[in-house]
Amino acid sequence: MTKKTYERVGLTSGEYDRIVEILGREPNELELNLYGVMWSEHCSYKNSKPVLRIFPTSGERVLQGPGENAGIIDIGDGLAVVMKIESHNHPSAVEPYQGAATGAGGIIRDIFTMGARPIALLNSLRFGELSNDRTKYLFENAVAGIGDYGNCIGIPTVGGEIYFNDCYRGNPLVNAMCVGIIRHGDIKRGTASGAGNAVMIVGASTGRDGIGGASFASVELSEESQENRSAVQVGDPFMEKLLLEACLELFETGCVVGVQDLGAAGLTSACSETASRGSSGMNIDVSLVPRRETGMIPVEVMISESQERMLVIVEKGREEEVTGVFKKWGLNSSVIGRVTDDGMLTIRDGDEVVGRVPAKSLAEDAPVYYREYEKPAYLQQVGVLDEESLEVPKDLNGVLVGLLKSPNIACKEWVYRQYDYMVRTCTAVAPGSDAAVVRIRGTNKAIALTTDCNSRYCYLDPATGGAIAVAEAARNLICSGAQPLAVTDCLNFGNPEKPGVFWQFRQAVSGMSEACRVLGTPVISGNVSFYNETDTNAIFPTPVVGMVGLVEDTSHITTQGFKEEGDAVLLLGENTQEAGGSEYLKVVHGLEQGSAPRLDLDKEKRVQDCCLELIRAGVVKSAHDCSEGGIAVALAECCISGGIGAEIEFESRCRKDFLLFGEGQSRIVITACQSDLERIKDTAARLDVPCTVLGRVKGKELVIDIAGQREMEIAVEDMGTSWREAIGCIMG
Amino acid sequence: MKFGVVVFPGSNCDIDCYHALRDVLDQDTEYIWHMTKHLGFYDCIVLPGGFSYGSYLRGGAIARFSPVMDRVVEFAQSGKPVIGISNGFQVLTEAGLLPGAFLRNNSMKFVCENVYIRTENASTPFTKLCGEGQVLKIPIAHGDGNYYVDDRTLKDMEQNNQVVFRYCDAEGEATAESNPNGSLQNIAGICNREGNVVGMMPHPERCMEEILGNRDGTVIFKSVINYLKGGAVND
Amino acid sequence: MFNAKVYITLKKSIADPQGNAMKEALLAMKYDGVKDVRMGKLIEIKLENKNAAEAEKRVRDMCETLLANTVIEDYTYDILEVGP
Amino acid sequence: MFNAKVYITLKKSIADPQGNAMKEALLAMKYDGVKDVRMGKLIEIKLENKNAAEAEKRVRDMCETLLANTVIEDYTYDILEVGP
Ligand SMILES: Nc1ncnc2c1ncn2[C@@H]1O[C@H](COP(=O)(O)OP(=O)(O)O)[C@@H](O)[C@H]1O
Ligand SMILES: [Mg+2]
Repeated sequence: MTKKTYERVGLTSGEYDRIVEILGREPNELELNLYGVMWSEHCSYKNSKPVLRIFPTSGERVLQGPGENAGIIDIGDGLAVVMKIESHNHPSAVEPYQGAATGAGGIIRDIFTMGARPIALLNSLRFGELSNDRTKYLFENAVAGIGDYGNCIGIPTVGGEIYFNDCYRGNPLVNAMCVGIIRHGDIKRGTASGAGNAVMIVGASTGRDGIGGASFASVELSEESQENRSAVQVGDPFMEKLLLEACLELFETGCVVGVQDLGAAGLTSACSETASRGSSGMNIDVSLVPRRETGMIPVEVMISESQERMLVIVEKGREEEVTGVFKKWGLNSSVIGRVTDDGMLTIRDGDEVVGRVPAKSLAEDAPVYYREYEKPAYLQQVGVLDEESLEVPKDLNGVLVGLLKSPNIACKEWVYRQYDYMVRTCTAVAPGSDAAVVRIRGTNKAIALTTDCNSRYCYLDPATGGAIAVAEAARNLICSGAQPLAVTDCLNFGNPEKPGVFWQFRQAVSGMSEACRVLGTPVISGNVSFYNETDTNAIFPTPVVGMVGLVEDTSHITTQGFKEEGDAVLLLGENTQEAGGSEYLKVVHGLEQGSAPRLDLDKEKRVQDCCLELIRAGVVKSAHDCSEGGIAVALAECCISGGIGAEIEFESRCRKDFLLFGEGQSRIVITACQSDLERIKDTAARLDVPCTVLGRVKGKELVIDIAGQREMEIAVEDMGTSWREAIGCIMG
Repeated sequence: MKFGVVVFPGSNCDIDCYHALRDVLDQDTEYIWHMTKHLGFYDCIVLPGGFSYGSYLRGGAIARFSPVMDRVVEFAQSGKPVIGISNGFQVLTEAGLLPGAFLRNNSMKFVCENVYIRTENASTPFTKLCGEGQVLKIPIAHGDGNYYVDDRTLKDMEQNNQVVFRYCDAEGEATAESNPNGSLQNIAGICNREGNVVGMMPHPERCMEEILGNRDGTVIFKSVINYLKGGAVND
Repeated sequence: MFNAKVYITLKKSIADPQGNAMKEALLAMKYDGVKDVRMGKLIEIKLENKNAAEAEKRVRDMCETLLANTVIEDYTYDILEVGP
Repeated sequence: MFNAKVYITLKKSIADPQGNAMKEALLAMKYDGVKDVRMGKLIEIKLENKNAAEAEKRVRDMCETLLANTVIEDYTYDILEVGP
């Protein structure tokens, strides 16, 4: 075998030698391709595995941690929530509409593969600055792709986040998250066991589309991948809707031993992973796989990434039950092989054996790399911020409006009105507050959902930035009245073979892990996306956190908008004067510099506990955390959402601009009836949480005094218009 | 009294309509599978929203050839109440039970939001409890909701009082700004000549409970329940 | 075997939001000679039929019943024989 | 003045969900000779250009930049001169 051959499938000579050792012979062309896709970073996590072990993954409520198609967390009453997030960055960079759509499609399959009914979608998006035409095109089409897929299949897209930064210009990020609900007893796993049981492929037929997709996700984007067209797939949400209903109906028959969706690396990964998990083997015949195109050779069938397909392992003798259910839904289902007990994945084309390798070796024996890491040099320069040289702006009203118009802070309604966030009639809090809240039918409970990550903090300090992503997600859930339960994460980074990138990766994971430990939210599923770079430019480290929380009683559901004239406005936590990494520095001073905001996790935990206790006690009328844009923007958002003004007074002697727009952590703005003030202060004191009355809800303007001086005075309606229309104006 | 909610492949508001009728309004309700060739006994049939057949080709174009649709047509022709919501409305126009057709929203984008609609005809089975001119706040969620009909038919429809709802602002004015999709004359809902078949783009089943923040949709279904209770006038 | 190409266009009297949007986009891209854009559908159908007349009848039927909505759309088609 | 008809089709290797659904629908409606259905777009453009060569270049440019998504679609066009 020539050197070129293994390089063509993305393997190194070391990896090739290892394969020869495993097989005791040279692999044939088909076998080599199987290793190529399965040992790619995307499928094998060969570069990230040792680092991911740092994450806390267990907890009382964890029913399924990482390692399956999705994680599962108990919410009581015999019910559980299934969750997972996944990246579709590279396909979306090439074809944003279909890339994003199939991203949504893929993550939905991961959820119903577990036996769960998908009930909500979220997403996390990153693009370059909107001044660029290509960026507008990517943004517009990725949003439409995500929206159309979810809308058509009838799963509400209830939340997400979007940031714009030049570092994403050539390599946008499209991460999709899905959440499902399941009874404990109904959980399915991706396991093939019981020699003689049938291996069936169900759903769409197989074509050449997406061939090489898995390895596609594991290489840097080059001019060439613009040409790499067959790697783009077209989503078919209608087919997936049928597949979803058919699978859930099928699971009720009890004939299913195991099930796995066909995602990256298609049949190869589904067969080897299920067999490997079940410590068994599998004997399949590719000629039995229904095809959409003619002339496909076995290797193409094995690695095709055609969408909307599933592999189902069925009890021997009950194959017809499967066929019956799928027929009812107008779908294909075919027996393509049998489970064996020899541990081998044997691939036949009719009678001829065309490949035979140990199933485990594909799924689990990819080499693990302990990459070199080194603190990157750029941190030296960006870490310092000469605050003295920055002038305090005269027109603070103008600064606030400028921030409200910044696409990173502006209202995302332009996006989410393209998403059907109401279908299933369970969305109690729609997009636009800190977290979405979805009620659980048949109970008094609800779950709160969010995705978060400020990647600028991660760029300045990946450990702190990673921790803040977790803390902010939890804070958003708390503000909605939920107890944070668990995390699914999507780690978007550059090329891990670069020591600087790998350092960022390790730091971010360790920061996230510490925050997860302190806040009691184990990581139960996730995804790693490396090689997010173009030419020489890597993206900011972007470890996106998806989090789910439990609202014990729907009466606890809380939103960010101010509610009633006369209510007291309070701050849990303390104002600081940290300007580093803020949107203010970027928008007004053109700087992405300084230290990321400090995060004291114990204090964060106390603030969150305090807020939730007060919400559960029924004394909190609105709650909103301070994030991008600082306390001024947080107050403005409370005013806009509530359609009512406020009079605020700060005592602080901090620098005015840093006080108003700095992004110090662990702060939540709440409102309450004046008569509940004492009770709130007592609770805060008992929990050792700073609590100050900032003012009261009043009138049609947001008025802010600092140390007795009137500093800001601005009509809620004007702020609302600037904030609401900013993105629409840019998009035209 | 029994309601039937038709399930086409790709329907996705079927469960919402079912829930609204059975759980919120406590009505006997059943799903009707699209392959059904013999309809059981129903008093009212609901064609739900969603994306029957993916809304591929055109919304409702393929669904209208489902076997169940022959039965729905007979049911409608017998004078019993039928309502099509969103994609269900599209199915009704494709099937010829209601006039007109749908174009892409003039914004070219799918739109999901609360809108206001004004009741223009309060005498259909589904609007009997609305006052004439009553303004309801009801969400829409569609990409092809831009209603079109030719001039002659429109005149006819207006003469027969077949426009049931128009998009309007909170005060009830049918302005251009309050039209979310470019529909002709702000039309949001219509009925057939006889008034027993109603189609509407907004989703009343999405706003029938306090926890969803709005209960304006209730009046649509309460109307038909009331109508059916009030003695089988048309039977 | 026949290859049919069915062309479906919005009736002339009906405003075409998609075509308009495309026209605006083209003008914004400085294709200034563009006077009008109309958006339609092209449906390609492979069908097995004994003879051309039968194939044509089939295609016309398909257009009338399913492919076009004659309230808003017109259709035309080309049919090509492509071997047995 | 020129009338251009642009035909946009999905590349052969790419799955066509819409075409598939239509094929199934036609078969269910007993159009049993139907072997394959593919869904594409027809874009009609009126444009003012000095000469045919220039018009053609324009149309090709439009296809490449806006009308077709060349990652997944192919295009062809016909151009007809229709008077001054
Ligand atoms: N891509 C998106 N999809 C759906 N909703 C979004 C998206 N981006 C933002 N939103 C919604 O807009 C609101 C504000 O988002 P964001 O500013 O990120 O909130 P926070 O700072 O509290 O995390 C949230 O309700 C969020 O779910
Ligand atoms: Mg927040």
